[in-house]
Amino acid sequence: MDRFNKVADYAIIKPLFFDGMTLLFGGFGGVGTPPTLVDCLIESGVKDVHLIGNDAGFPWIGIGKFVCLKRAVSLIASHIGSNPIAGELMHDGALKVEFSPQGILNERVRSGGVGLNGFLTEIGKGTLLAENKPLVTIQGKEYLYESPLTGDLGIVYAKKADTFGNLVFDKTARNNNPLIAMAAKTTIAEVEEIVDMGELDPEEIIVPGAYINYVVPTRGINWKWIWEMQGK
Amino acid sequence: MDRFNKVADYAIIKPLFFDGMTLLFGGFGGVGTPPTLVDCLIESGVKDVHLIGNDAGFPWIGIGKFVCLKRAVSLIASHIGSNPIAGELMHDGALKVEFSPQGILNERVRSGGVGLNGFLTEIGKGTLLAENKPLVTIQGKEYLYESPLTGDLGIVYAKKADTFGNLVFDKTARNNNPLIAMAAKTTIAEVEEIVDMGELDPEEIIVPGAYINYVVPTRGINWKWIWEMQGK
Amino acid sequence: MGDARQIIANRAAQELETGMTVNLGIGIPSLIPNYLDPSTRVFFHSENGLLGFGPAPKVNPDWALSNAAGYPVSIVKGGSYFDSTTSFGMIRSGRIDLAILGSLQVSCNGDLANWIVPGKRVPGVGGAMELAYGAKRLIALMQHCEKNGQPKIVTTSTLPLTATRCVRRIITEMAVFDIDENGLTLAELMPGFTVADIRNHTEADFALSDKLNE
Amino acid sequence: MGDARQIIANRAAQELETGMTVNLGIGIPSLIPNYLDPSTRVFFHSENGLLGFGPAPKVNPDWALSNAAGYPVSIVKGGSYFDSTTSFGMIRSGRIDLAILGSLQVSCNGDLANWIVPGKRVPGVGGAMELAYGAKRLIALMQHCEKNGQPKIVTTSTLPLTATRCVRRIITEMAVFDIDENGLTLAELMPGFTVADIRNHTEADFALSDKLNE
Repeated sequence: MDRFNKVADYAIIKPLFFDGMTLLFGGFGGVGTPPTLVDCLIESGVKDVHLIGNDAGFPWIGIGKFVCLKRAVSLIASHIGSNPIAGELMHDGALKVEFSPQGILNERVRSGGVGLNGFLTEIGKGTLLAENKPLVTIQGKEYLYESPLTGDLGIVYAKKADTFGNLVFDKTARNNNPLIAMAAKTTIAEVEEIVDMGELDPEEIIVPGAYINYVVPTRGINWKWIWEMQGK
Repeated sequence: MDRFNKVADYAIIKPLFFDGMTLLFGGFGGVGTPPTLVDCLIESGVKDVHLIGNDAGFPWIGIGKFVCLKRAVSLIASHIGSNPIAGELMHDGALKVEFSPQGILNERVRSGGVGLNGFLTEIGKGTLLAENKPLVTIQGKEYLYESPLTGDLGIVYAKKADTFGNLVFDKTARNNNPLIAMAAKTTIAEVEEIVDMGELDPEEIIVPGAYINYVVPTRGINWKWIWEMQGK
Repeated sequence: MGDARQIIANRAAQELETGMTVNLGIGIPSLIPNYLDPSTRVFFHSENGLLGFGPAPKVNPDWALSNAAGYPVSIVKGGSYFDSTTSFGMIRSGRIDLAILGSLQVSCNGDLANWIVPGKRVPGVGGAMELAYGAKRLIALMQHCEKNGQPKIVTTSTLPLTATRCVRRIITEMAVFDIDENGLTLAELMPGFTVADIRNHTEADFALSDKLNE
Repeated sequence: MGDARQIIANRAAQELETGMTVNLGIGIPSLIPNYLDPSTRVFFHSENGLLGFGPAPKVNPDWALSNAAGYPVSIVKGGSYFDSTTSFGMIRSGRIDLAILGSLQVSCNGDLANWIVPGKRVPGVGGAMELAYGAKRLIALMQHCEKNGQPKIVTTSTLPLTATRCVRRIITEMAVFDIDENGLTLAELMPGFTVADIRNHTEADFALSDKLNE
């Protein structure tokens, strides 16, 4: 593989999806979840997928489309309220959901991505979410231990990439994408625009290309606001 | 104080320095250490200062100028090799130096800055730097616990700020400044240029103004490369 | 009932002061900007990575510019975009001056329950635990009682907690309460209600502010 | 002595392959770019927050564009600036393909000592521990012996360690060694040296590569 030209087509990236993999996905309520890569995940036919991401998207947007197909076996997320089907699957036992406070979840992904081994926090102490979490006492005070998260494959969305995989984001579509981009063994970035090396301002690059393995052009966002879908 | 106009002069910020304070300073080998704020620290006459930063600068650049005055009682840093006087003070017992691996030190500052309670790592295990550090066992594996760092005052250098304190940096003068900016109770940014709110691209802002309390204009960098000073 | 929500939001809008960095939760808190005095200039924070958002654009909302509830917004001058860890770093480290969250129950010591009703829908906790832990000041908004009349200001919460001892003020359509280390104090009556009304609809004991009489 | 350093740097330059992300330590490793084949295109990483640096500008060096050793550099096309946590995240998480560090001692199991000589100057550890821990491949460069003739490739290091079991290759002016779970193997002789020379100047036991004879 040419490390200075990571641009790939969907035929190249399809074999990266596999049964039983742990998939990290970027996005917040579907905003910033790479739509074409989710379609590719769906078309790949893989099953028993372990998902890690902020939320379950909407049934028609983001990772939600995949969750609804019942091919994910687990999800670590901060909420699933925007995808009622995810809630049904959870109640039926078809989808194992682990809730993590939103910022803590992001830090867990970051901890894995930057090669650390988890962290201590008081967030969640004395709540349901503290169950099964190790308590660590430092100087007489108890903290929850939060474990790092990593995965086999990471999929992120960015506005622009150069061929090395340097990424620039788009407003609130940035959200957790820079963290997800660091945490997987292999990371694919779906982008609106691909430019040559040297065409991005080195100051504006948010994710250095060293973290990115493949860059694919988006086939389009096709965004639907929630009020456009209600009653459908 | 006007939270939308944090621009201050040196008369306003001088009372923020006090004897015995813990001072976090940005910069890497002096690059990105705010020169005018260091002068201000020196002029303030404060003593018994606890310093936290990447290194001890050079004797004529960065925090080095202050260290040489023997008014710092301790320093947490990753190395002091560029400032021989710091080494002498350490050997004489006049300056207590705690070494932390460079990336771990940055993460400790970040941990304090983002309101977490430290983290676990394998870096440094089995070395001198592991002495006195708590060991935490998670799933049968031992890790070093690294504590968060915070301070009374943080001083950072940036290329541009708007009046809200949003910061944009300059090439490798960015280094640890974005982390130092988050970790102190009060943070002062020394900048080359101050602009109105709305004049920075919201995508290029590295440190949001919510972390910054005061913005002061620099009186100039007056940089000296090491080869310009050798033999002086 | 819709009216009660508007009354609460209107009263809560008075809590905002110029210069503050403010996070508004979903539900009743999201109505607050409609009642904000135009002379009060605050920066609204959104968990997804935006400080300084403004009203939704009238036409052509941008899918890549939305708040944490997924609704389109704009960005004000001086606003910034950042990733989720910076966003929550701001929350946990006390850079949010004021968080106003919707609530299911608040207990007299300030324990907040607002994320789960066991056996019913479990949408997940989102960012509520961190806001409750890290915001400099936390205000809980809720209707004073359940639809069946059951009080929501309680001695001990019957619901799983979001965070302990975090709420400093409660605003309902009937009253405003303050909470400190001494417990619950009735601070204000909303128009049309008496202290006796509040006693009848509040499970927890409370003291009376100096300004109020039985 | 200067010559030995250049010989080591020249040999080490052959370890770089097009496409690699490479971190070079201070001392001998910093000489490597002088010997790099122009057809070998790598991205150099600098701890202070720069991926993709190039040679120093011939005139007017920029104080705000330097490498981790404090010397001026340039940035290549595709290079990026970032903060120190991103820089070390890249190191710890294995995104640096190759780190080449100067060394004081290496033991036969790959333990590295390169940061402190007790009783002498203690400059501090800098980023060496993380590079030793996180780089995909770590090569140690050093002159084969101390000035007093004492071997630096040892059975057990007599100096405080930087990291354990991290060095995969050692390059000196006399030889190249590889280290794996079976221990030390002499892989190459540098021009002018025999296996017997190496035995005489190496404290640790070592095996011989298939390509070499006693």
